[in-house]
Amino acid sequence: MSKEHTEKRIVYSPEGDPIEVNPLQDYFCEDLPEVHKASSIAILENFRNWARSRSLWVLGFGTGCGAIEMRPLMTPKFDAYRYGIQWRPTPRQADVFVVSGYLSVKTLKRVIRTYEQMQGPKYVMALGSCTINGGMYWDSYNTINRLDYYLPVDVYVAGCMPRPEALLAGFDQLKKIIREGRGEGYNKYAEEFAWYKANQKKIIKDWDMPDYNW
Amino acid sequence: MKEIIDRLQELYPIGDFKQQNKSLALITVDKDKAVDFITRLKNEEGFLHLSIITAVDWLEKNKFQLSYLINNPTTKNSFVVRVMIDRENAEMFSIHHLWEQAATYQRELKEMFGIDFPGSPGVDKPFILEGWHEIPPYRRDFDTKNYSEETYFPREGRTKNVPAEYMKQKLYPDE
Amino acid sequence: MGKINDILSPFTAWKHLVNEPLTVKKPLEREGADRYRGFHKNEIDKCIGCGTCEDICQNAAIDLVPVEGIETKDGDSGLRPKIDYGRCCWCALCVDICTTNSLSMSNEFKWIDEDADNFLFIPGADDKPWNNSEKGWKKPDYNLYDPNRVDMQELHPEDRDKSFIEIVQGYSKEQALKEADRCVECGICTATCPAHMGIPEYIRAIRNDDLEEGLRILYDTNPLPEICGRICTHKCETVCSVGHTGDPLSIRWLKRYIADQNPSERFKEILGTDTIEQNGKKIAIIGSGPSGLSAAHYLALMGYSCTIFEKLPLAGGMMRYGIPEYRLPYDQIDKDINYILSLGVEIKYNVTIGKDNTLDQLHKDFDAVFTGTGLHLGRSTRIPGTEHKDVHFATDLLREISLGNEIPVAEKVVVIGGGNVAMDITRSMARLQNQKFGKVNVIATSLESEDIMPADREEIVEAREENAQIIPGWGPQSIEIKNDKITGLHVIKCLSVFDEEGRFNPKFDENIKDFFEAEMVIESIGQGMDLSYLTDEIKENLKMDNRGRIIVDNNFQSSLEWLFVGGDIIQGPDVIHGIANGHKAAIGIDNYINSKK
Amino acid sequence: MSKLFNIKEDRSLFPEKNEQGKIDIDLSSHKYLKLWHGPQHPGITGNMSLEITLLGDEVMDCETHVGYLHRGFEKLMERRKYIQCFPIVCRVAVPEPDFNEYCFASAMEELAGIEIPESAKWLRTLVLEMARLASYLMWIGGQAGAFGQGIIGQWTNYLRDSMLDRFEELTGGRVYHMYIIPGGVRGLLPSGFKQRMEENLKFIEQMMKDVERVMFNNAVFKKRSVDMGIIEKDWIYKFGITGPNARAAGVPLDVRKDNPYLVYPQLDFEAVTATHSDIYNRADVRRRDLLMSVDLIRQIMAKMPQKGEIRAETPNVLHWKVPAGETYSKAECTRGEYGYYMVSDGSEYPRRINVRGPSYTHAVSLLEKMIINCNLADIAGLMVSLHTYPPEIER
Repeated sequence: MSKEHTEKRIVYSPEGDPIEVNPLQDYFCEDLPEVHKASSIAILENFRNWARSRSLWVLGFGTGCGAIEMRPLMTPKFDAYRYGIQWRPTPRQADVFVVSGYLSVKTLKRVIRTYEQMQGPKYVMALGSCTINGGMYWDSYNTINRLDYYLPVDVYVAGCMPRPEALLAGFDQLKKIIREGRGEGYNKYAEEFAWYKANQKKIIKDWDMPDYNW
Repeated sequence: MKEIIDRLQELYPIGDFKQQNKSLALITVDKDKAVDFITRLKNEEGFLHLSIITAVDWLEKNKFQLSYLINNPTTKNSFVVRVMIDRENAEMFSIHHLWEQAATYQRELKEMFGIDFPGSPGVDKPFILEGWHEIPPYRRDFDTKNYSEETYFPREGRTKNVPAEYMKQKLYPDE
Repeated sequence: MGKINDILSPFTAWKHLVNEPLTVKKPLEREGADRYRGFHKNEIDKCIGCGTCEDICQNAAIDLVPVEGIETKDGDSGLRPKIDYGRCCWCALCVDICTTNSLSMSNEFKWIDEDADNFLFIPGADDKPWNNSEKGWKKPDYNLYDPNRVDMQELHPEDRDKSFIEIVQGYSKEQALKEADRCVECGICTATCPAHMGIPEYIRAIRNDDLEEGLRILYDTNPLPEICGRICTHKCETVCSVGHTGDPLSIRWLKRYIADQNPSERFKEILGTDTIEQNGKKIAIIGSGPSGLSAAHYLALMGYSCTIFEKLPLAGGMMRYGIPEYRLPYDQIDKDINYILSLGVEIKYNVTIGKDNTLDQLHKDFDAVFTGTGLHLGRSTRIPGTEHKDVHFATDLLREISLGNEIPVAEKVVVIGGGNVAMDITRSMARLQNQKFGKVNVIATSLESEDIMPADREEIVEAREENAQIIPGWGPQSIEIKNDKITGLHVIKCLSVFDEEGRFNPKFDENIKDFFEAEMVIESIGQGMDLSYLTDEIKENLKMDNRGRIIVDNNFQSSLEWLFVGGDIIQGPDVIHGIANGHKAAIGIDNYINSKK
Repeated sequence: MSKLFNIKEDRSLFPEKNEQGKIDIDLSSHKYLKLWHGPQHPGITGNMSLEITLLGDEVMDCETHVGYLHRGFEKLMERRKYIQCFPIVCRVAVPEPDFNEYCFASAMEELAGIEIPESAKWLRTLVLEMARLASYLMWIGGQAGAFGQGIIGQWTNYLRDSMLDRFEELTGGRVYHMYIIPGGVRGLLPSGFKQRMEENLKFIEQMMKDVERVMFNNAVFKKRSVDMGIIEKDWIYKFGITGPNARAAGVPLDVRKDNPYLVYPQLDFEAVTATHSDIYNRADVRRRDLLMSVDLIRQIMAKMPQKGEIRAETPNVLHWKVPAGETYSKAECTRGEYGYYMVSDGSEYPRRINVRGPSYTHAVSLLEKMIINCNLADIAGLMVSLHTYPPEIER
């Protein structure tokens, strides 16, 4: 992708009429993310959290090697569906982003876009050494070292790569966090949006997308 | 394998023949004759299969070594055809007309080593990297660890102790 | 027909409808396999903090950190591995290469955390649920480095027991490279070596086949490499990390290899000591033993003009007059000494301070004085019969042998003592007996039982190979004398040598007795120092401890600031301490003279 | 009209191809639609993306974009000692790490002149075949899934997992085995392994009969795969196609037979081939290859020595200098010829290591050609049938 597609240009309708488009304005929402306040009614909030924790819809985006251990989870051996966990093909339907291992800069850009397209409340689960401190690619020029500088992470699972059982334990913990109302990653992202953006832009050199992909 | 080389020796300046193992031999050919030579191996000697094209950076000698690994599916033998080219303004003749996948290899070499292959389709398009502004990363003078540490925020909380130095500090600091 | 079949056959999948599901019922309780590479464990008391795990880790996941309750001491850096699970890839190479076999892995694999900073831990020290797990990856049945030492070529016992030819042949290049390859470069040895030699560095120089660099590293801290390469007590090898699960490196023979392979005539060129700027200051050194030579060497390098006063006709002190030639050939001593002399050091032979010259005079004539006069007096057991003329001190006999004088040799000899000197005289006696009588009958008996005998292990083994009898664990009672001739030594069983506080306090069982037949008894239970050259005036001002030892500071400066003391009379007794003392004293002297200006 | 896909409607409305065999696409004409397929896409095998230009639902032009999984292995290995490269090579290809380990180790052993012990050779062959079996089992689920048959994936992923359990027992790792260490292997068979393995194999064979009935004898699958995505025989060398993709076209390229390594000469097997390489035939070749792996594992287990040395004596790995030289070591992985080109300059660090993954050609130049005129709905099926695997392209 180049920067061109974000620049203002004139296109022609099938009838031949010129139309001026400004992609960043016309195609994307310009609003910045907002903090979603918890309801002041405790019982309602508890119910919401309980409901959220009971159905984790995971985005089917395997960003790194850890993705391979999601197939056993989707299939009969470990069958995560019985725990209310299922995989969705599109970010609009998903509320858990499992970052399965290392992220190259090129993927990180797509991950950020996808994450921003997900509906709140949304959670990030980071797998493996790579997302914590670079893992075995700690000295690579093309992979990030720590994910929490670019996206808010709710829970980490250690391992290289984590086994399906560890992933299930991770989901378990995530459920607990959500039930306790501590799954605030997406609000943190909204609050510290400028800091996250600055970090992201530091390593994504040719920034050719809107600041917030919603 | 030796007999092929002996046969072609008169036509092409072939150097450094080495039989690496039963089915693999290494040879060096001049840059100008290389494409000719590879074409001949492909068309007349049955070396139909191109396994890889890759490069080695000999920074000390200020040279790039290009290695073409070609294989004869009938005799099951392979040649590594090595071509030494200058490191400054590195350029090599393209062989995309011989094998379709060569263009991809050449595109990668252009991106990762900065070796140009004029005429190779799409050679200037980014292949793997995106928004890369440093020197090509596979060059030996690119320090990946440095780059990573400066760019990607390594996590704090790490300390370093060398046993011998630590023991000196603890047991005999004055000596 | 085929088409109908294609439509119907997929329906056969329905038969699985009645099958029992294969799903794991409780996935969170599922364990890893017996060999699973899960989270790390470390037996923290077994670990020595050598850092080999850190070296092999390609992810820089391991840091060595101090741990509370673990002390830094000889053979233990006091550091323990701390693992970053933001880096680890669970390859278990750290387990496979662990020199002490303390690191292992459990089969536990679940660690969930909300804070990424928590994934740092010290296995064994931090309380983790998997610390007691039995299963998991253990070091497999192979080695990533060779645990076995390259055998040293030695003369056969039959070839050596009649002569004083050097026994140990030295490593060939191939052998030295192979042995040097075993080093894991942890550097634990450096702290234990009294001279703190750069051991991993010179072993690396051998591996790189850069022996000139190796020699430079040796001379940084040790000016007597030929000698040390043969007779050093190699404390480094006792703490070598490779020795925990295999043979320690033969550091001593590797040092000798470097010194042997560099021709002596090129030493000055290699070491860059062709020209040394003189500073015009003069230092007197009493005694040409290791400490004196070492001090002279380093002082000479600093530009001092050094004069050594030696009582005996040749230089080397105990190295020449205390150690038999089969262990340390004289030409090798000369090689080291000649190099030091080539730096402009002067030796005055046959000069006894206190007789031919006095300490006061030296004080007047020189800017500073170093004395390293060593332990040359034999000590007696004082059991009945020791006043007999056929009872000798080992040091005296060894000195006489080295001087080329004939010494009395009897057909049956008993040596009292279990140290290296006792072994030296035992083995020398065995040779002399062989030369004279064609057979060996020498018994060495020590208080200490075999496992705590102070002599080097290989000395004991080699002595036995030469048909000497080593009978440890007996306390000498009396020497039986009949008709003015010695007939033997009465001994009783020694139960323990040291008491609970570690003090010398032997306990005996009087009921278990033995008798060793002998015509000659040699005492070798330690040596004493001869400080008669200290004048009364000096003695008055010199601070000494209650055991008569001179008190010195870190730089071996005594309470008289112009007088520096080192070597066996301060520390040891052994060569490497002497060398270290001499080196430090040289620095001390330099500081002292600079501060006087 | 394309020979590749049996599209039978009127083609007169479609644009003519130019001399390069491509269509001049004018995006502003509003006839075409540009679509990015991946990297975040459930139908894709790993992270890569296809920039597709569509006319209706037919692909007119395609460019593959890779690099989403680029970690710079070849650079990282240059600053690691040889032994330190051993744990990282397996990460190049997740479903079958062992081929990386083997190629790396054997290239290094060849340069260092090390002969590995006999039992290590058998164990290496065993894990390579187990990896092949596991990888095919995962692939077959993907192939069926791409054509809408979810059930096959449910079965075969369970079967693959049973193989991973055996891996875990033998090597200590579930996905990344790190077992084929330079010089040998890292462990003997645990007790009872053969019996448990045999149970797994029996179950796999039994289930594969069901897979055959449900997937291969399935009207829907046949309709969508027979005569679809044909690889012409003369493309094989032109594009550098290897493995099942080539064998399905009747060219018996199999490194196990061509340049036998390890103990393959002592095993009884034939390269599996078919007559013409369409999606169905390629799937069938892989299925038969899978069953052959089952047979090979049985042969290995029967013939292998019960005990013995597992690792040759090597220099201290902390400073292992490999003599200067260069070599290429290859093995037959599920996708074709997998190879490591290693250059040593005589130091403790490799000078250069280049990984040849078969997808390099299959997923870029070949896919770009084959996908033209493909129906949008068939893209996933076509990609899976080429067994493209992005991490080995960009490494």
